[in-house]
Amino acid sequence: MELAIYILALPLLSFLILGLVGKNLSHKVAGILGTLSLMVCTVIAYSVAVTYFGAGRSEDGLFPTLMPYNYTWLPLGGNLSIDMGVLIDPISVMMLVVITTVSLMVHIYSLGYMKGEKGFQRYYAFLSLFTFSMLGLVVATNIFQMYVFWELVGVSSYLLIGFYYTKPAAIAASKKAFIVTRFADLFFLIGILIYGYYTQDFSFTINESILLSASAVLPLALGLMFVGGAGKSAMFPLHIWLPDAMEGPTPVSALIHAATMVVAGVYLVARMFPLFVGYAPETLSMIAYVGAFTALYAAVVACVQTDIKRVLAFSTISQIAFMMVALGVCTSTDPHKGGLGYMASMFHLFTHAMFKGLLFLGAGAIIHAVHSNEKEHMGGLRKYMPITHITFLVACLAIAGIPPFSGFFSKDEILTACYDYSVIMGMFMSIVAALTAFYMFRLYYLIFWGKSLYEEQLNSYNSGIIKEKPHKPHEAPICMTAPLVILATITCFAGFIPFGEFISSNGHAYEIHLRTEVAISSILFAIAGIVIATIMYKSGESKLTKAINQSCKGFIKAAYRRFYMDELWMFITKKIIFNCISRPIAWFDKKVIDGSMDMLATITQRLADFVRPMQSGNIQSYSVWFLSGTLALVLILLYLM
Amino acid sequence: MNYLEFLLMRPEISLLSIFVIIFLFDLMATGRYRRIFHGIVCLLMLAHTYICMTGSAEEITLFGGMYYNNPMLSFMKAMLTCGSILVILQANRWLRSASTYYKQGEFYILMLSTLIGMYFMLSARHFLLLFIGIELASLPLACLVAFDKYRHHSAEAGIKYILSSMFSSAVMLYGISFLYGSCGTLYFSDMATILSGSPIHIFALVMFFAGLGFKISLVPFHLWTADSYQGAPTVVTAYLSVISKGAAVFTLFIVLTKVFANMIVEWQAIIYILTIASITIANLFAIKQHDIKRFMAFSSISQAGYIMLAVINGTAHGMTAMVFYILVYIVANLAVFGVIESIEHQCTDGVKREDFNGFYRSNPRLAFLMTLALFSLAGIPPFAGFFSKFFVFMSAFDAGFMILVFIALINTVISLYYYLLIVKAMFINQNDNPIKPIKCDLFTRISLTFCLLGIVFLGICSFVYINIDKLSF
Amino acid sequence: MEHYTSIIIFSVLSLLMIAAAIAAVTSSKIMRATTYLLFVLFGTAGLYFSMFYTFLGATQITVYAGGIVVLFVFVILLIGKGSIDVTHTSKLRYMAGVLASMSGLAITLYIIKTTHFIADKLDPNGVSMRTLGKTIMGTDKYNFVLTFEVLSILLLACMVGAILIARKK
Amino acid sequence: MIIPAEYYLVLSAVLFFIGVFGFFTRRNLVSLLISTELMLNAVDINFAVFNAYCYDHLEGYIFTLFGIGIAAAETAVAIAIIINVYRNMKTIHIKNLRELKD
Amino acid sequence: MLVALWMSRGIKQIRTVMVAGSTLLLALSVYLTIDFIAMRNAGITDAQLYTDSWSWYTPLNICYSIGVDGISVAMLLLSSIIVFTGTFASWNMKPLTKEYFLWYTLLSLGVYGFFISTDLFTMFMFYETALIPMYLLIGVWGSGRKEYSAMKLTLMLMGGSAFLLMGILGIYFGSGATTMNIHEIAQMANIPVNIQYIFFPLTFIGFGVLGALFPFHTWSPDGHASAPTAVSMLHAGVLMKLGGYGCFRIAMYLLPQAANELAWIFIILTTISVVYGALSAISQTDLKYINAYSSVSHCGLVLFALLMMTRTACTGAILQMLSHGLMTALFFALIGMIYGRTHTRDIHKMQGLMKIMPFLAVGYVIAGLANLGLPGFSGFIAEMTIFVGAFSVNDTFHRVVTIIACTSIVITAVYILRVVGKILYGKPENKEHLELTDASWHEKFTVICLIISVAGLGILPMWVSNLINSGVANIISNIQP
Repeated sequence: MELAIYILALPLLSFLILGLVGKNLSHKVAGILGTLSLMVCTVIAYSVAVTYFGAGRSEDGLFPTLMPYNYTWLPLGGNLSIDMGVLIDPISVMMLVVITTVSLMVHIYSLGYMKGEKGFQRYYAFLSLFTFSMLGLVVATNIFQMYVFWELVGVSSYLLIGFYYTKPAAIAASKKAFIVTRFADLFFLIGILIYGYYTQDFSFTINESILLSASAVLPLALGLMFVGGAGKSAMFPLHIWLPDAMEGPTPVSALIHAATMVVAGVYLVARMFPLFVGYAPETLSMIAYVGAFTALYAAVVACVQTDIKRVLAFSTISQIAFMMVALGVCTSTDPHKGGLGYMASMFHLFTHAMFKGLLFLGAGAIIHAVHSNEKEHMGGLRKYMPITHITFLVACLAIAGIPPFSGFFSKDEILTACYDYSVIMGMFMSIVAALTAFYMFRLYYLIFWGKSLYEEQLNSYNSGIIKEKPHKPHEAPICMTAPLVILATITCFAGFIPFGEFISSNGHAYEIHLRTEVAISSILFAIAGIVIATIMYKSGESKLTKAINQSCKGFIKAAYRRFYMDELWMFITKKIIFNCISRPIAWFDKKVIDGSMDMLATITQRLADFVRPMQSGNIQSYSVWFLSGTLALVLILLYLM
Repeated sequence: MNYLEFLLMRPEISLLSIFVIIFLFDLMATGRYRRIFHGIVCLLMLAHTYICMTGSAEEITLFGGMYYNNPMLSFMKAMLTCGSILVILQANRWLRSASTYYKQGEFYILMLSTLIGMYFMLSARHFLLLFIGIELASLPLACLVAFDKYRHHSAEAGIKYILSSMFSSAVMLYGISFLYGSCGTLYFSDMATILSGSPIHIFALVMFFAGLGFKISLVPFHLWTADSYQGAPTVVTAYLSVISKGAAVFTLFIVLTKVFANMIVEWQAIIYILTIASITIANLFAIKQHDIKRFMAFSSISQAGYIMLAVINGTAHGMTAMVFYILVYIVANLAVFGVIESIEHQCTDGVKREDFNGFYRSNPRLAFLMTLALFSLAGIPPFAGFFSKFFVFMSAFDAGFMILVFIALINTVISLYYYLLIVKAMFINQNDNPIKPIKCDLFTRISLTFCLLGIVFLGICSFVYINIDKLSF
Repeated sequence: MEHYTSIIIFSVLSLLMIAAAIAAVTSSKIMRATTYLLFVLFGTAGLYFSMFYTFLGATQITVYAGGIVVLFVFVILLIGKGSIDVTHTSKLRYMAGVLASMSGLAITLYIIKTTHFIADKLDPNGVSMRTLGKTIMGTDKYNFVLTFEVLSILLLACMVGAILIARKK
Repeated sequence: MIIPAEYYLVLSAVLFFIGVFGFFTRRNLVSLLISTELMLNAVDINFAVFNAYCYDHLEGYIFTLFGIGIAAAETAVAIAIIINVYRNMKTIHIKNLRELKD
Repeated sequence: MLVALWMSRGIKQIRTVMVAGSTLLLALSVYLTIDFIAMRNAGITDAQLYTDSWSWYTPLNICYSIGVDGISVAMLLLSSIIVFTGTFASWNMKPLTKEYFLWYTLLSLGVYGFFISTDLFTMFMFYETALIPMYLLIGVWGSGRKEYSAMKLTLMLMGGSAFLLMGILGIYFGSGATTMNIHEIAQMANIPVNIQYIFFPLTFIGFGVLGALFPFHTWSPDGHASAPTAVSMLHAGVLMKLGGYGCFRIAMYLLPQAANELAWIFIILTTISVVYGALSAISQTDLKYINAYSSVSHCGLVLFALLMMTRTACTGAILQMLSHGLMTALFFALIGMIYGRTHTRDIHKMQGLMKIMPFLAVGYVIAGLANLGLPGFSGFIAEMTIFVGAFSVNDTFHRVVTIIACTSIVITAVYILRVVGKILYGKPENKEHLELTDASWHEKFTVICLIISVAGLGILPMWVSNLINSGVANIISNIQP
């Protein structure tokens, strides 16, 4: 367990090295250094996982919660202090594994993807920084440490999104991402403050009596914390940053905006789960509703996007919403009595990380090949990129919830939990699941099937219509395809991991069993989605597609513009905050406050001009003043005193 | 009839002897000897200061209570003398110029006679002696103001000064006559018990105050100040603004506490009003001035207002603060005037603020000194002015005049503004045609060095203040 | 009758003085103004006489009438045509002057009225020269040798100064 | 009948303020000087009256005596300066004496 | 001491002397800090250490008394770091080099003196000593509307010190006029409450002007914008801290009852300055103005925290002083260096500096991140301590204002990122800018020193926090009823 600290230390070290002296290293050395350190990390993470779960449960049937390190970092007076440490328990170990795995894949992948990019070392430094902060976040021993790393994660995300700092869109996106999450973090912070004040502790394990005494404010505190989580996890309406964040390099999107950082919110809720269930069930339901709405919203929007990364981004939002819903629908800590969602959520987190990472990396490979994000430039790629094609298909099947891919199992558990909560919620989520299948396969077909742009261009080149010889799409190099294959393999088999053995809402082992009716219905829904997608997009855009497009043009347009959420936010920030608050304040400052200070000076000057005639140069008027002054003094003394 | 009592008035007698020596020297000396006249005067004055400072450690009351001297008064006299020496030192260049050379002796004589007048102002314990002292201190000064006979401004300043002075002394005399009428005596010690604050006393007090207020140049008795300061020869302006004013303040303090002790409420009210008026109005005027001497006139009026903050206290504490303030004021103001005097001959039509543009580039030392002096006047630490101002505020605050202190403090900001204007001119403003580098003569240099030392060390070395405090009564 | 002589003399004298004074400050010819001033000064001497201060009266006539007024005449003659005083210039300033001096007068009269002076000591014998001499030359209380000496310095200094200013090179 | 002291005082007050009035309104330096003489003269009367009517010692008397002397000295100096002004500016009118002003 | 050292030297040697002097001071204060901590650890619990007192103006009970506690040690350390780096930042100060450093040294002398004094008079004296050199430093060596700014700054600060002097006199006479020593006055605690009511606001506003309290902050943007680099650094970094320090040490410590009663007024004002400063910063286009308004916001937070009057919040306030001091100095140093190259501070006129001067740009990003409270930098720990401390005051009013103040961290992010995005990122468009060079060695040294300090404080806050805590506890115990 003591090794766990190295998981934190190594990425930090590699960040520092790469950040400080990276410039002097060659690209290769830097990349390998980063990858190697992460590889070691991954190994340690796995060994930690193995030893931890291998050590088995203690007498009370739980996996022990270990804290090999915990230091006071910053005392805050009274009992409060910010501690830094390492917390090992089932979910943190699970997260360690997920993060290191995906991160390692991304590191390896990036060796190929980012080859030759300017700032390669910087890229690896940031990746290491991100990994460090994310790991720090999951092993946090207390909510404040979590917040600390939460912020660091935000910053590294900011830096990575803005990696192409010469691209205006990237700059804007990074700024937006940071500010939106920061805005959410504000609520998180306030939640922490309330929590910390009433419990006099920031740790996750607080004894009952204190909690009871604070029970009045806990719903508020936890609700605020959820807002923070919602910001990171891109819940509606704070989701707006995530699609834009796709401006970053694609591996980064895979790592941060699909697999790891965005689930931080889910992790936060899971971390605070006992409190949520025990003291704030209403908040939990609210989470469920927000999650459900987000899931639907994102799924609908994903159906009409044309940028493949955008589609994936909305898909991510939708999937995370699934996890949130799963957590939200829990009504007790007992997995048998309404606490199933917790496990389901974690399970989905795990599987989703893998297949969504895979999807993004695959998308990256595609983009690498065609140098575009837009679907128009794709189509018919299956011939040129077989490995990518297969792995992408695996991932699509997984996300659509087709057995035996991992997505099926985890999603199935979520749906089960939803049905347990209420049938309406179950149905609702099933429909969203069907939509998921639809849009994923829409994407799939658009990319790999249909007419190949390259061939068209080649034809026109041959017939002399265009001068330039078109660029032929090619399969990615080995260091990019290898991670795809690895992840695809995991995706294929992860579903069979007895997840409930390790993680469940009350810590006791829980055996996953499929509920037949739910499983069947969900498969049917998924297949329906796939079939519709096949009909509509298999070979380019069919007539049906066009007809549908035609019939609900307005809706599609609205969905394409993400239901104008961005515009709304822009309106609020730009028009209201910037133009209506900040500008006037600046004006106020310049004119009124500054003006009033200047006014004092002006008044003084005016007064000076006013008294000036007194000094007329005429000795007689001087004497008049003299005598009048004297007389006035006499009168004042005689009558006013 | 004990005429030996004359001999006991040490400072006066010694000064008088110098007066006589100079008189005779002026009459007799010719050619070669005249050239060392200046040096001789300075040496004599130094010797006199020494005499003044030593040997009068005890209190003396002479001529049936008409004359009184004690160590504090001796100290004040010494202070005034030192100030005069500094002024005389600075006067060297001016006195050697062709238009003044032949009346050098008169300059010393007139100056010394005013100094004698001030001595008697301080030591007088009878209104007649006081009045004669005041007249002795102001009439020859009028001659000094008009000293540059062939300069229009000097003549105009002279006539303005003498007429205002006559007017004010008439008013003051009128007041004194009523004091006499209601008290039957003009001896301070006798009057103190009789004065009670009846209307006629108030009337007399105000009129008397107006007379001294004229010399201190408090608003609204100040209007002559700017014109006279501007027109008078710079040396004389320096003398007027520092020595004459200082003596008047001392006198005022003594009279108020010794004679009008029972009417403290009334005169505090007067000072209250006049202080506010002086500081504020003088500051307002000073902002707009371009002629430096005129500017210094208003600055000195506002400084007078600050001095009044110490006077209003009316105790030994206030006296210490006042004496210390004036001491610091003397060195700082004389430093400024020393600089003005040094550059004056380069400026046609008086020294303007604009003439200082780029002064630092051409004359760093003088500009530096000037800056320190202005900072000291503005009350910026670590220069002496800060300390003196602080003590003055403290003493007024001690007497319970918080609002007064507050107004005065706000005014320091305005005063800082106009002092900084000059600093700005020297350091910041560019000038294609700045004042050429100046080489001061030895005497001026000595004088300025002393001023500099005073500005820097008077505050930091507390023993000066402590010793003054020990002397205070 | 005796009673009334003094009061009549006083009233005549005072009316004369006031009239002369007013004339002195309003007459547009300075020479005339000086003459009126002379009348006032003589009148003052008369007042001193009526208080039995004969020496004082004599001094008044000698110094003032004999010294100062002569100086005035001298300077007026020296200046010649510049000696015309135009009384009315600025109305505003004129009114201010009138107002200030009238209110001053009013206040002074009020003060005089409210104050009760114990005025019963008038000594018809006046002051003997002996007493006067002792007073001026004595060193005790109520003696003024010191002021006398200081006054002499004053006069000396003023003389030096006046000569300095007035003389030509 | 002894004339009451107040009469003298009133007279001197009137003279004094006539002098003041003159000082305020005249336009010629010599006239101003004349006005000042009036004022000083009035003050002298005051001193003499107080001494004569109220008090034994000769303070007021001496004051008057010296006051006359001082007035003479003042006048001498003032006249010297006036002459100097005249010499410089060829006029002794107040209105021409306004080179020094704000 | 330093003044005397180099007054006599020639122009060429000035730099050497200056560097030597400031290094010496830095070494001294580091030594002081270490020694202080050692003494604390050894169990010495006196409120003040290294105390010494010389009677100065005996009749007025004025002594030159010095002493340090945790707070002043921390502030001294801060000052010497900034003076040290400021020396390097003004390496190429062109006209009148000697004079520049003379005033600069006088300024730092005032600052040091202020922090070590324990006597009202000396404190006030050093306070004013520190203010006036600003005028010349800005007026002569500044840029832009320097004369106006310098004048405005000086006059407003002097106006503040007029209030302050009133306060000091009130305290002195209110406590019976027997001593000027702060601790003795505090121990006597005999200032009548009605007098406290008058003089607390005066003193607080007096110091508040320097601490950029809301309606009195307008000197700060102009002043900073016009000042030369090192002066901005020293001014925003240290001088503005004098305000907070004074508020705490004098206004609150000596007038506790009034402080408790009237705190709400000032809490409202400071809350306004926190949010208001941040919001104003959003719409500025001049780099220095942005940072100046940011300083207003951050310094507002200092005062805000002090007024919460809990131990944690006050510790946070001192931490914030340190942190803001270092950060803002870093900022101004960088801005100065950028300005020195591009000759503009308008954010619309610069673009893509990251390509042209990577070192400075990276430094700027780091400074920005530190400024917006990134964990690992000092800003974070300070702000968190403040918020936790402020939140622990149990009533709605304090809660609400705390939450309002919290929003500033978001707004901060907005303006920082706006600037970073505008000037550093993107493609360089201005042709002239392409020629520009990156930082020279002394500039790099300055920036690195400051970054190390900022990060050091942010990563290892414990020792500073403990250092401060002892001092704060002592004062707080006097304030709390």
